Amino acid sequence: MSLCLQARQLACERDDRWLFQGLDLDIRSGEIVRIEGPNGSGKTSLLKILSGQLSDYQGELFWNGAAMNDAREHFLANLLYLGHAPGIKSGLSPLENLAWYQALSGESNEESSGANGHEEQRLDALERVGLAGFEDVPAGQLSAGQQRRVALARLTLTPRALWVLDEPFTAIDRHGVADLERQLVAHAQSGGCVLVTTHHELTASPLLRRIALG
Amino acid sequence: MSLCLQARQLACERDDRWLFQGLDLDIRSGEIVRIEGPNGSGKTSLLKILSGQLSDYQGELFWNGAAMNDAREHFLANLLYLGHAPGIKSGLSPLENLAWYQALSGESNEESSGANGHEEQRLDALERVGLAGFEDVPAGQLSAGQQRRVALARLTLTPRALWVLDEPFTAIDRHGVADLERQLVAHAQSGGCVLVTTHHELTASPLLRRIALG
Amino acid sequence: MAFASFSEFLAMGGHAPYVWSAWGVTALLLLATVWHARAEQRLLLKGLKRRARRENSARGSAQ
Amino acid sequence: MWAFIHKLGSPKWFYTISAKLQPWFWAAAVLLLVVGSLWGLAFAPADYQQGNSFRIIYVHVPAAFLAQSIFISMAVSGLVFMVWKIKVADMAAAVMAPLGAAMTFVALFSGAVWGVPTWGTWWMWDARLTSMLILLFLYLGVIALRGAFTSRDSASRAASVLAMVGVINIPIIKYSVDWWYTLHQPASFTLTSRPAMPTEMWLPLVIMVLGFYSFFIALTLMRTRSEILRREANKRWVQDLVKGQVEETR
Amino acid sequence: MIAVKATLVRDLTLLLRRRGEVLNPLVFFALVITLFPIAISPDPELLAVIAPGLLWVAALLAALLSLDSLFRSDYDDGSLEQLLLAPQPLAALSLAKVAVHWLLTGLPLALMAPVLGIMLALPAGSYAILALSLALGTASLSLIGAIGAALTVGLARGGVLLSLLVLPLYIPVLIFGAGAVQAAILGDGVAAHLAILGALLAASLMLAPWAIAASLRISING
Amino acid sequence: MIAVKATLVRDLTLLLRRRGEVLNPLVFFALVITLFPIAISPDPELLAVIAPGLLWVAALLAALLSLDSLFRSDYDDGSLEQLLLAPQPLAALSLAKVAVHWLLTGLPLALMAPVLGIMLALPAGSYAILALSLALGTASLSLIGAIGAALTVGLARGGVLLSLLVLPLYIPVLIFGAGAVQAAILGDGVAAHLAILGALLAASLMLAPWAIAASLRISING
Ligand code: HEM
Ligand SMILES: Nc1ncnc2c1ncn2[C@@H]1O[C@H](COP(=O)(O)OP(=O)(O)OP(=O)(O)O)[C@@H](O)[C@H]1O
Ligand SMILES: Nc1ncnc2c1ncn2[C@@H]1O[C@H](COP(=O)(O)OP(=O)(O)OP(=O)(O)O)[C@@H](O)[C@H]1O
Ligand SMILES: [Mg+2]
Ligand SMILES: [Mg+2]
Repeated sequence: MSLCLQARQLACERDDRWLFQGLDLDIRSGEIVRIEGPNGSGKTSLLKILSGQLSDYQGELFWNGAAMNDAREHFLANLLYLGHAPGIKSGLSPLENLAWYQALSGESNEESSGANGHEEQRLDALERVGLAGFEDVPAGQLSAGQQRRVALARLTLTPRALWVLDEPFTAIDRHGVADLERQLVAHAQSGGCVLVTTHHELTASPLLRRIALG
Repeated sequence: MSLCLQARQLACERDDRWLFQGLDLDIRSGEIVRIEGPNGSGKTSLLKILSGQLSDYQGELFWNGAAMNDAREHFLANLLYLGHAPGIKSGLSPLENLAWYQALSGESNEESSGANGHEEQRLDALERVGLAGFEDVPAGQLSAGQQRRVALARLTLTPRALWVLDEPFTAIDRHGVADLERQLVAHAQSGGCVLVTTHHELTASPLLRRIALG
Repeated sequence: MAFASFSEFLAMGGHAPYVWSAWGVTALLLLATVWHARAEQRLLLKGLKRRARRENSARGSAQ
Repeated sequence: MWAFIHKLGSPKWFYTISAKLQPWFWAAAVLLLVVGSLWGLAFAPADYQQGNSFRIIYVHVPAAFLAQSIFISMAVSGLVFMVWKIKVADMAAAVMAPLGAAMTFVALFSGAVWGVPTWGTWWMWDARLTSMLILLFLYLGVIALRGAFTSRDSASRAASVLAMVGVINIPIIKYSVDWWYTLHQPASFTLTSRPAMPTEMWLPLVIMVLGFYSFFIALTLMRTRSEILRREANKRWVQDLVKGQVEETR
Repeated sequence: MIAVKATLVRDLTLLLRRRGEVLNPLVFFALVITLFPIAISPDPELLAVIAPGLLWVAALLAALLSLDSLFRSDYDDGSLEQLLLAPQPLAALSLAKVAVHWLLTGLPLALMAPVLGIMLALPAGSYAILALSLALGTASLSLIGAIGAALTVGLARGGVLLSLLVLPLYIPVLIFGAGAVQAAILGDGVAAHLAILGALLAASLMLAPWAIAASLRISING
Repeated sequence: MIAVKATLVRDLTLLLRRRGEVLNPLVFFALVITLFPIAISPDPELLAVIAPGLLWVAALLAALLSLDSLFRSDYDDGSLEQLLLAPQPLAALSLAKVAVHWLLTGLPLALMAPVLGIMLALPAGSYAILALSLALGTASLSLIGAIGAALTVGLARGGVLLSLLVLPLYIPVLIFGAGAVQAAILGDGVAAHLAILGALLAASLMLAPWAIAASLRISING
């Protein structure tokens, strides 16, 4: 399955200042696209526009060749977005947080041997991000990096083709960063695509493409 | 003036798990001390204990040889703490945010040619962190990195000897990181001391000392 | 004409405070909105013109 | 069809066309208001029951009508803005709100003043007064909500949603307040059970109502034009227009 | 459907985990009701006359105040962004959240009101109607109020602005709710009042979810 | 002293920047007052009897609700941490914040109350006492309420919990405030009531700042 997110003549104005203008983008399966630029150059704004959260822009968006407005449902069903805020409820445990995201992604229970299979998946996902032993601690009592790891666990939990990640390395330690990089490459190799902003230096990979803003 | 923050037999327990035990620390003028450790190893907890925000610990703290409880006032007058949250009001402009911090630090107006001199200082500080032109935009409309830069502007604005910085590089771009590192070294060289946690690799410096947790 | 004289008109048959305050507040508010709208327009145009003139002269000096 | 609607909604087009319309509405407003005021204040006969205090009707009723009409116009503009993304509609809605609130206040104030000679009290919880008061709160809500957002786009859309929700509620509120009033109160004084007015009293009222509406349209056109300039200050056509004016004055 | 159920379960868990907070609107209700005799007069005859109104106003305020937090914490921690990006209809998901709000606020308020009615010397025979009218009415209040909560979730001082937006819209519910109790006291038929409350609820059930969804999208945008 | 002044200026700027938000408590006050006749009865004779109590309760609620935001935004964005680490006495700094709160909430409420008194058919001759008692009383309310606000600032659903903590403490102020207005209506001497309100204010001015400072420290620690 080949996917393709396109933008044509994208422009965004904030407070009478053009963040970018006439931007053409093609993001396809098998790619890791990194948006680069100094602070305030409009990376977050671009990701929000591409993921359909910000409607205050000019230009057109296409998903698999169809205009975004018509294809929005299929697009959302393939999208995983992680923003600056981790989206983790501090009153719920990591396990409960993931359970909600799993249900939100609309997975039907039949797929994998009932609710139990789902619980297994969640435990696995938490273990993979190094949170074994913290499954039932309220997320508010986790450290900054651990909270972000709960959000990152969603990457392996719900299989989505298009990952849009805004500074996913924030607060993650050295090991975690290396793991995450490997995960991004593996995802692209298996036909997914990744759109990422970060101020971290990514290790070079033939799949990596850079787009500079600002 | 030589400063010295000491901890003796420091221990902190969270949810029946010892984050650290029997920790002895000596932090003196002219040093950059980096606390290292993976996510959840207790770096933030340690900084909060050392800066007097968390009282849930065992062991003793000394400031210039005196017990912390007796020396708290002098200690606070020399401390600049930047935590995970930037402490910037989104409804106020960067200039107004800094004005408040300046007054909070108790600078008297006489020192530098009246209120006007202060305004100059604030503008300079903002320019030094690359926010020239954004002085009057409500801080809520700045990008993630720009908001953190407003907080970092305090480093040059209010002269304090002891800097306690929790992940100061979060969301800062490459240039900004290099600038900030230079600033830390300069501060240590001029007799200040810096206590910092970060997952970024710091360029080696003879002033740098590492303390590993977890 | 419902009144014999001007002073009778002003007296409004004993209801002067009511009639004139109601009419007065209404007139005041209507006039105030007009005044505000005009001031707003004038201020805006002034700002825009100043900007245009500055840009003009900037371009002029650059050439 | 689409092209036409969008042309209609183009700020530039609106700016030019409204320049032509505006003087006519101002002229009509001034003419009608002056004639209506003179007629109503000086020439209409006094009421046989209320005497001259009845002359308050000539500001009270037009203001009350306008207050309700403006809210409906605001909601319709909001709908147009949300459905067709026509920005001019939102600008018009934004400038209408304060005028609507002012008119509601005028209706309330003139009614309250009128109440003293006729009812002997400034205020009573009559159905119409109550629903007018609630209308004032609805206006204040829309204005406050618009002012609370920092992003203009969000402010516009939030205000539109609230205006639409409010306009659905206005008939419900009116109906329930009416019902509540008849439930509670013996109808000691009502606004409606007055004998039919003679023509000499009625005609100036019509003139005043028309005058108020012309005023509303003229003012809305004028302030929408300002709003267009404010929001489109960076657009090519505005800068050209201003440059033209600057050169003219040289 | 799974997502809707999961959202229901999640919000219930979150609220029940802090059992104290579920009680808060109830305690607020009780406290406001105790303020009135103190401020007005402890005379039972006077209180009996004004009791239906006071009970309804106090319950309405309690429901209103608890609304502010309906979407706020989701907004703050980024879950709301994720809710919007879910491939499920946002209207259904927000309806689930509103349902939880009513279950943990409106329903307990309705059940508790008769007890406070006793304190205000509410005449006997109107207790069942009081509870029923509150149960029906607070459901509409939750739905309408959620629109306001969604509109103000991104704003710093949402709390009081929310009241300003929402209170005028609450008036019909208040009229028919308090009217039902008064009719019950006077021995008039209450069927008409309750029928209208039901109609208001049906109308809000149809329209409010869409308005809530639209408002949430706006708030995320700004 | 500079820091105290700067905190005053900063908070004033923040609030005045959003002029609409200063009006919010006033509008809330007016709205709640509108609810009562609708819920109870529009009969002016009945309203006149209960007006002093209703006005005082509504003003108290308006002041209470605006309290929630007193420290919250400072807490959320980390400014409160910085306030605590400042070398100035925290009590003085928090007193500055409370003063701003009263200036922009309590004082306008007191000035607006007479207008609403007219609407509730409050007997003539008590209007000045109504405004005065509210001005004195709301100052105490702001001070006492700030303690509650400081204690609950770290909690997610503080709003309702705050009411719970603070309302019982408000009762003495309410008794003497509403009592003063009723005494004025009955033609009794109001001096005693006002004197007690003044004494309550003096006591809260002495004690509250320390309690606020201590509460803030507790909130930051958790
Ligand atoms: C604060 C007090 C008052 C308010 C808010 C108020 C409000 C209104 C409103 C909203 C209308 C327009 C109704 C419609 O759209 O059909 C109206 C009409 C009218 N009012 Fe008032 N009113 C007040 C006091 C009074 C008083 C004291 C009188 C005189 C006794 C009065 C006499 C009238 C008359 C004669 C009409 C036109 C009749 C009609 O169109 O039905 N009003 N008022
Ligand atoms: N308020 C709290 N209550 C209970 N436990 C907590 C609390 N805050 C932190 N902890 C626990 O203390 C441990 C250390 O947290 P801390 O925030 O100090 O880590 P850290 O080293 O700063 O990690 P990171 O690199 O992710 O910022 C974590 O495992 C966390 O679960
Ligand atoms: N809600 C908003 N309203 C107005 N302007 C905004 C808003 N959000 C962002 N901006 C402006 O848009 C510009 C780009 O912001 P954005 O968050 O996209 O930057 P970024 O590239 O993600 O920066 P960073 O590396 O710091 O995260 C900033 O200069 C900011 O001032
Ligand atoms: Mg960003
Ligand atoms: Mg940390």
